[in-house]
Amino acid sequence: MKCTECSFEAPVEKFRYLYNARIDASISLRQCPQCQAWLATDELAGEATQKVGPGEAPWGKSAGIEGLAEDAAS
Amino acid sequence: MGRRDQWKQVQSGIYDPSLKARTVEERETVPDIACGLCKNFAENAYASDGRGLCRVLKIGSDISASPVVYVLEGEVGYPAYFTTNAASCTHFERMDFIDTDGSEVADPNYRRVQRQMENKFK
Amino acid sequence: MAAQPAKDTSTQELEQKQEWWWIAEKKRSKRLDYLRKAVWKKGALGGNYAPGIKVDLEIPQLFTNMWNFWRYDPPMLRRAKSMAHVLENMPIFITDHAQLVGYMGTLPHTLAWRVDGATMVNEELYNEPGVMPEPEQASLKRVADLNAYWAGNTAVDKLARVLDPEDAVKFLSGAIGWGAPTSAYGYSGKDYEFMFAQRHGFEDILDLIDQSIEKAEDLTMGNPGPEILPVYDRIQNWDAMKIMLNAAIAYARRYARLARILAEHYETDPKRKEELLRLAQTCENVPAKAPSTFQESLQYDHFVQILARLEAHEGAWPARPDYYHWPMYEKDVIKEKNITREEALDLVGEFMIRAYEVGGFGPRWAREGLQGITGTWVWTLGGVNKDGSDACNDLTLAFLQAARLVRVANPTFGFRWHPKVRDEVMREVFECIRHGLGYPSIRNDPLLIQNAMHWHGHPLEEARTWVHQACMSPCPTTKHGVQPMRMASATANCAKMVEYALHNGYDHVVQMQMGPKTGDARKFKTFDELFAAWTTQMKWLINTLVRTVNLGRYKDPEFYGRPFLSAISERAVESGLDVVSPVGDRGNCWVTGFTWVENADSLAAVKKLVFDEKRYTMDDLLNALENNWNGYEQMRRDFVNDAPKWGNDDDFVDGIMVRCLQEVAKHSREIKCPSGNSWPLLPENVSGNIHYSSIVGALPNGRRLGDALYDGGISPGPGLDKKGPSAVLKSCGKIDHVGDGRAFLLNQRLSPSQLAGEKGYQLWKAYIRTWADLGLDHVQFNMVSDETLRAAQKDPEKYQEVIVRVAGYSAHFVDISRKTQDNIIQRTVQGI
Amino acid sequence: MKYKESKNFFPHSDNPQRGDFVERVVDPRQAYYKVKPVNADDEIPADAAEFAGK
Repeated sequence: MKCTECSFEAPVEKFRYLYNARIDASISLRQCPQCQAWLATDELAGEATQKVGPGEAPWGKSAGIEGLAEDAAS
Repeated sequence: MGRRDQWKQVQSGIYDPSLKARTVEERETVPDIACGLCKNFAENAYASDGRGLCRVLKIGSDISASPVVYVLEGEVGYPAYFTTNAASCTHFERMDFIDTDGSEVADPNYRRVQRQMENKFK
Repeated sequence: MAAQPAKDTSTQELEQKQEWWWIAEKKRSKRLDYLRKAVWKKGALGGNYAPGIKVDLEIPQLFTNMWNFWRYDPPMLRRAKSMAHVLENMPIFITDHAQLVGYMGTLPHTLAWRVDGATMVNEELYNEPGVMPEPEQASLKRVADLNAYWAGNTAVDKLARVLDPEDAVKFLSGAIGWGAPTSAYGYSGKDYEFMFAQRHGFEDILDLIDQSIEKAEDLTMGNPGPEILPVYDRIQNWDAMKIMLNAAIAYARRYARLARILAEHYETDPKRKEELLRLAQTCENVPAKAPSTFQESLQYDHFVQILARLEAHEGAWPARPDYYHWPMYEKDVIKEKNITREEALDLVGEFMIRAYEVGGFGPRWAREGLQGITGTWVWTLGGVNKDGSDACNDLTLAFLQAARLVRVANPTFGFRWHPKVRDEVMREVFECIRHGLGYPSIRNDPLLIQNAMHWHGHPLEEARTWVHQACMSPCPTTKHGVQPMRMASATANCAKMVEYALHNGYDHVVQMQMGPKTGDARKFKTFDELFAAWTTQMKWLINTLVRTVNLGRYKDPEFYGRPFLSAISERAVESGLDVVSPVGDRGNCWVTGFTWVENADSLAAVKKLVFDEKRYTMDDLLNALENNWNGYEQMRRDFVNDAPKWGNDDDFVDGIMVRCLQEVAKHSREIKCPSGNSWPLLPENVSGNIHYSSIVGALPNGRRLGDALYDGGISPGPGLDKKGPSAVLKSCGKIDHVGDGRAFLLNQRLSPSQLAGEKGYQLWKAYIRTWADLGLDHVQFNMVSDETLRAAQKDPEKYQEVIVRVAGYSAHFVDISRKTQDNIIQRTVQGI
Repeated sequence: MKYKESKNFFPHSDNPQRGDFVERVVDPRQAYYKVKPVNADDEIPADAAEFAGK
């Protein structure tokens, strides 16, 4: 896997595993041991897809039915 | 040795408050090759005073002895502190990245949040 | 400085944007606004204390000096004399505009340090970044000297020496439980019936003690015999209680003197002068005498809480303020009209603020498990009177209204719902939830009273006095029902049960053989073999914690002891025993079950995919788990998505959940507390699910080492409850909330836009009706949108005041770690 | 300067050799009055806040 920020390359498990985005999705957060950026990682493909900053949710809405709840209110 | 005696030995290795005699200077010193800088050190998440267990060496080891005693089989890890001098330990492996950010939570593998560790990386 | 609302933004606009914190600022009095902003926040930000927060070294020094001086005294007397010295000599302060006083440190920004609790905590404090008062070098030297004095002599050190060494090592591994088995760090119930209902001021209690001593002396000065021998110790204990009560009266009068000096020599504003003189009078009267005004009632209560926290690091705040302060509120506000309702609201708001500012230095595990707060101050509102009639009153409403004005994250409220609660009260409860406070939690009063009688034999009238002992567990406030020492150390990291069942009792994270060797799981041929291993690990884990706690309780009068708490507890005042002695305690214990639901989801996944459908073998599973699912992503997804998950009204997994709970409940009746009562399970998490995230290994529910565990109690896994709120309630309704455990925490997220307006209230009310009909005992709500939470992550300065319900407590969103924040955002927002 | 010589010192009526020393403190969040019990004849430490009141 290659860090999208500093291009550090190593097997995926060398990137510090932080936590999942959602347990039922294959996106997780890992940390680059070289530049320490938090990376959204596709665990199925073993690829870093992007750096993740505060407030960013590369996996979308939390649980999938927030939209439904909003509809109900409108 | 009976069960109780075996565990007593473990207990005295891990939890004996042998910190009594330490001076401020001793407390502040993190050796350049210290257990806290090693990949194989797992920090205790209950007593975050910097104690932990080695993931390679087992109880009965002694890295301060001369010659060093290595025990690699056993049911409990070798107790160490983040400030334990590991200069003589052949199993020392320096970590690529040490997390000193105490605003996140326990991570025995990566995190070292003691003030002395923060200072070491300043 | 935090961002300010645009001056011209109308309340209506702010309501639409759900920026309730700005509305609170607009609506509250100038006094409340000042006092709320004056608070130095003592809760940790994630695991770190906020900048500017310092440890108080004066009190530990004063205490240690005297503790050393009185070294030949028995424990209770020695502690009382040392504490009296602290109370006489510690600096005290009065904040501008304050009408209530008392803090457990010497300055507003200081954390109290319980120096005689545990060497490991003292050592942690020495190593802690940022908390040493300036000049740092001098403080480090002082702490090193204090630590050297206490090393090996603290309450935990003393207990560690008598515990079985195997239990001690495993308990202190950090893997299976937390807390400290000593009243130095306990949750202490208060005998409110004795102090408030029976109206005993400290001078009244001193009279009672003198009478008891007189009676005891009839024995010690009479015919010799074995029966009089224990009485000598009791007289010493009574002496200790008297020292504490007198010191407490003198401590309060130090505030009275300061207030009077300020009024007479410094204050120029006549209105403030009057307030200071009233404050002086208040502190003259209480706690010496029973309160005679509403202000005195609150001040008496606050003094009791502070004094108890100067004596021990108390991790909880059991209280029922609308019930015990109602007589004085009714007198002053309603009958005699001595103060207006607005003035009373100011006092109530300040009463909450005074609790919010309280903070002591806690070890890192406690900070991480209770992120953003310093303890679980869950105050109980509502409920019934001893005769079963509705106990809600105008003060209940005042507390709910004041909470929306001061918006503190701690204390929070637990509301005892019952069918007779008036609509007017329910609307106020809902308004707090709608304003995003995350509290009150809703508790099913009739069911919990029944539960208290079932598990611990509390008589009906006693059970009806219950308050939240910590986040969740009901405990009475009576002579025999009150619990002086509930130790958090019977808090089980339950996910380890299934982890150990799969790894033959070995813990790969802490590198130790922890549980019994229940066999190589690779060789298990049936689900029942796995379940039997799980049951053995479950019993081992609970037994290890409970043995430790039981011994801690039994030895506490010797190893720590509570002279002040004894002095305000009827049974200790009567018996002369330290109140932490189990004698006279009915026994109201529970095992807090952290990370519980992972067991049901993991066992169900193995049953379905390995034993029933045979899609994977146990070898496959163990290989994947040992590799933390690395390289097994597709298989991991199958274990998440193709196995049924708790909270979807699916009998396959719900049946396993109930079976697990019933196994624990059976064991709960086999193990006993020092009073001979049972130890039921109470699943809930606080933020222990985050603390343990890198300590619990990979599990068959699809989590990896590092992932947050589920948010707790019987709450479904975040995002895994896909069938809507009714299915969640139906799953939970399959549990017998009386016989299967002590209480069951349920987190739910609701949509603030859906629940706007009258329609929103009616929807919520109907939901609560269903919840009650299904026989659930607890539910609490987060009603803050993803949008706001994500915005708060991006721009924390602007969203300093956003509050969320974590689990069993609320916290400011900006004070919890990123992992915790994301875990809350992951939770399903239910449309109801 | 000794405590007893300060206008911020208030002796106890029963023991004039002991008393309270009142300080006004303004920290970044709040203003408050602090009091500490002291011996009348002890020296006021250099870091004691000077009272800025009337």
